[in-house]
Amino acid sequence: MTEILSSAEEIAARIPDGALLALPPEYAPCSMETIRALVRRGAKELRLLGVPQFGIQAELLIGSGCVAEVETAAVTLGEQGLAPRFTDAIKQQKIRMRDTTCPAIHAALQASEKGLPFMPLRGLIGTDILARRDDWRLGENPFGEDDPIVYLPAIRPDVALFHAPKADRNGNVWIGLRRELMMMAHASANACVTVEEIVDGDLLDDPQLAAGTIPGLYVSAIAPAERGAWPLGVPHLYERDNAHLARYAEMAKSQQGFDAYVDQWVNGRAAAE
Amino acid sequence: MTEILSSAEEIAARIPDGALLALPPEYAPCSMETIRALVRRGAKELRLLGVPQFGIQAELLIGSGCVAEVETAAVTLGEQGLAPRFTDAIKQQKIRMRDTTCPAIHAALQASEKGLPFMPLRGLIGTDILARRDDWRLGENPFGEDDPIVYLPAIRPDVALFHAPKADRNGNVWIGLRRELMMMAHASANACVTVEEIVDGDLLDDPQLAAGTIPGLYVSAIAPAERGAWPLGVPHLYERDNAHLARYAEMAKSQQGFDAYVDQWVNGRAAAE
Amino acid sequence: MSGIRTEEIMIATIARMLSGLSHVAVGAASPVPGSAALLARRLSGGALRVSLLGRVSNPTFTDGARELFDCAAQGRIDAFFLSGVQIDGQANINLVSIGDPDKPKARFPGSFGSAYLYFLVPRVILFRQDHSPRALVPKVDYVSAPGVSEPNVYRPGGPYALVTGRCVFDFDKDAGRFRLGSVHSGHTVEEIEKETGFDFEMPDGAVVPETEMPSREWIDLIRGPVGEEIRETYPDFASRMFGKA
Amino acid sequence: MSGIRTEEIMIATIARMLSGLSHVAVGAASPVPGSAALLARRLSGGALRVSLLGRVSNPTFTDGARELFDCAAQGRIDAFFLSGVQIDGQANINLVSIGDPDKPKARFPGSFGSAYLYFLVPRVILFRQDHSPRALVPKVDYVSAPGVSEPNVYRPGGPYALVTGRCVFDFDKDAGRFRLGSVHSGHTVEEIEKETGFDFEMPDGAVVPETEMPSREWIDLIRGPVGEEIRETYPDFASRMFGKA
Repeated sequence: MTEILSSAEEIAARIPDGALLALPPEYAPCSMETIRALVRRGAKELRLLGVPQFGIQAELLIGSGCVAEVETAAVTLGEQGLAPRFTDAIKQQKIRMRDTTCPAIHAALQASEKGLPFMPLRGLIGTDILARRDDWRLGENPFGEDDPIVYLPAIRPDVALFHAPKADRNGNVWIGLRRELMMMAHASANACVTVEEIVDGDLLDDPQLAAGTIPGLYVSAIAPAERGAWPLGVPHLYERDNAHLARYAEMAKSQQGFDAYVDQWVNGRAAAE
Repeated sequence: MTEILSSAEEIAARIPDGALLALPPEYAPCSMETIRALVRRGAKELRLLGVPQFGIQAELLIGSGCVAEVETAAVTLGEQGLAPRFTDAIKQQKIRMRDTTCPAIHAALQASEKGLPFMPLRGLIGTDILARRDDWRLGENPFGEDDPIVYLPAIRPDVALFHAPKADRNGNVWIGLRRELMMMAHASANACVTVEEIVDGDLLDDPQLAAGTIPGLYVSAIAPAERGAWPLGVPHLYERDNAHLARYAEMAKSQQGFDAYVDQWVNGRAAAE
Repeated sequence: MSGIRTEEIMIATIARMLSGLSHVAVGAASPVPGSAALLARRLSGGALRVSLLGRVSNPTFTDGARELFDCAAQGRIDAFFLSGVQIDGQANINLVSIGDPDKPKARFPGSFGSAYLYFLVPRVILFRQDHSPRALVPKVDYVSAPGVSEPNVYRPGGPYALVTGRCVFDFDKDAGRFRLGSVHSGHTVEEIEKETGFDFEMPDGAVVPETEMPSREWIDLIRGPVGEEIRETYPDFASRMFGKA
Repeated sequence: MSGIRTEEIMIATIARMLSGLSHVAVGAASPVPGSAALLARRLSGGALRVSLLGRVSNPTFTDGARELFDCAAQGRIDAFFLSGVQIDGQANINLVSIGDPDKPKARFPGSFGSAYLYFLVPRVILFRQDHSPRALVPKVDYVSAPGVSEPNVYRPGGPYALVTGRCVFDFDKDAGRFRLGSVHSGHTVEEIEKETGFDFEMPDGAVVPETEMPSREWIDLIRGPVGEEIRETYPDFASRMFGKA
């Protein structure tokens, strides 16, 4: 049964230190309110999985010292430039980095979704990504002749964390077109979700909504968080706050500036509420 | 670009003799109107793929001598009993039969959907299904030790044929919860679809409808066919006509009775229109 | 309480086996287990999740037909139900054919998902109302799904019990064979021995227990709300058992 | 026609390379190829399908982020675009780091989908406005995706051309290296040789052609409707290039 919680703070409490935490990219709704709660709690040793890439959600956790390891296809602030705290952490060797490529993340999560130990994937051969991954195997296509193919072990995150437009009290979460969120929920031991609103009734009773809904079966906990993706956006509800992200990019160029940002926008916001 | 055709007859004309034809089960909308058109045309040597199982859609084609081969997890008329023409064809060795299991069909189509040469699948070891499939391979889990696992080659149907509630003129087809139809479309070289209605506008412009829509990118041809799944049903629109299926089951016990059924309900219906 | 039908005893027996579980799925051609699962859900106060293949209302899955299988492989389904045109003493099931599969004496629908789910769902309950030497055989003609596997084969799942129209067999995983669990009211051990084509073990005690009969309350649930609920998916079964809608 | 910007020459040049194709996809951080694809779609009368990552309106895909990659592997995407912090003469691209990857001098976002799509999409167009020996190097420090592969590696896709702020290089698949295709107006072959860190082949004729300039009509399209369309996904780029919305 899905727990219906009252705040992102409580969602954050369901994410233990050391967890393998799967997060969506900036453009699939990200539960920024929970990310800020994790920073406020001083979460430790998180292992972040980018599905498939990261932006400010990883920046805040990395810059705050919550992260031990990152596996992702990229970290970027998009038009607002490079991710300064990520870049710094790599250069200072503060985090372990596992570079990968988008479809390898999807394939490894699909393996977990399907209860398979692995999935094959084309591409990758001859890259330094493959050369530096000792957890992957270069094998043979059993139906080919001298046809090498890469095998990727399943990734089963401890928690998938994301934001969505709405959920009902049975734990069903409407995600519309953002089906990578469904794959994350299927593939993970727990899915923790903040939503713009919790609605009456059952989303699965409406054939149109059901088509874009993650069943409560896969959802451990939900909590309301209005504008919970801010400063990122939610498709069709509100847009990414580019001015704020530009401000973040500027402030986070130094650790001192980043700390000031956190004081104002992570700790300060909570204090103001 | 998706061709917008005017009848199921024209859809049937896009399915060449000898094609590997993927069809949904009775409960995901089946384009029965096109099946009848194939029977009227006297289609030959079709190879049917059940995704994952069959009912009257395969019966009509098998009983009419349109079928050379069947790969499916089952053929049954459900509460109306065994599938008489299928049973007879097997006993008379009129068709080649490849027995399989539901998730093996899904896995082989997912391999095609992902452009992969194969997919691994758990289960199967020790079954006569596996023992009798020389196109499958028993291999090893590359991440295990002495952990046998079955490898299935991708199946890429020539045509996926199904029915859906609605489509737009850009070829986008709304299928709601019946996502195996989307997988079939992704996995096949061509998808041919009849629909209850062709609507104005673009289904992808509505975030709710888009979540249950196959993009026109994968759809070769659509045509309107009102009540085109009859005597099967379309979820939320009309129900399976159980009385008619009971009548079919009774008539089809003999080839003579089946031929009378076809005269009345396949050839006769067309003549009456 | 007169007029309790064999199907109702089977429904109640299977429902008891689902007590305390979180999620059971019901496949094709399974009206008796489907009714049992819906009964068990009511008895659980809604805590048991029931995924009924073919049902349009209250869908559990939203990712297509493959989701049931993926979900099972993830360990998210606790119980499933299988039958067989033949079932043998090692719990092998045959859903395909009698005789040589290439030129069979009788052909049946096919293996459905059995060759997968039997390996992956922890508690697979076999059901077969027709308890005869024709159905319960020494060795199946075709293995749709095997009852036991070699130790190196990945197999978190497997047979749990076999519920027939005459009795309940429990499956002894270590011995790899069935043990008679209880005999339905009106049937005898001698009859079971005569009508069963495979060898089975006897229970430890001297007396073979009688299968617990469904209470008045359970019968009312089965014939009332459960019957109405199963009607959406199995209208013929519901009409035969509980009368027209 | 004065004031044509380098980006506009690149957009027009890339758009010409998309003529006659059915479906092109545009990945992250690709405003110039994105604009080119949208221009090409207009020039095709809508026949070209354009899938733009991150765009909310007019989605092409409905099966999640993996669909782009699956679609490419099926051969349903004709062209894609990649850049690199370094690109070398064998068309290897580096999107990760300069120096030792474990202790890099500079770290960049990462490889995105390049390590896959470069193998699978038939026509991968490389773009890099900054044409300098720092960007176009003899050998990349990190191979995010290789330009060429051994003959036994499954690789229906690969590099087609490299469009920079100064010129166009065509990729010669057989030779496994670039050939200078054309030089943008205002630039010279000598300059290209000086500013390119890798060796490349010269075209067969005596004279290196000048890159075709976009027509007035094309410029109007780029600055008009294409600019408005790209703004949804790349607002900063659109403001910088075409002014505020």
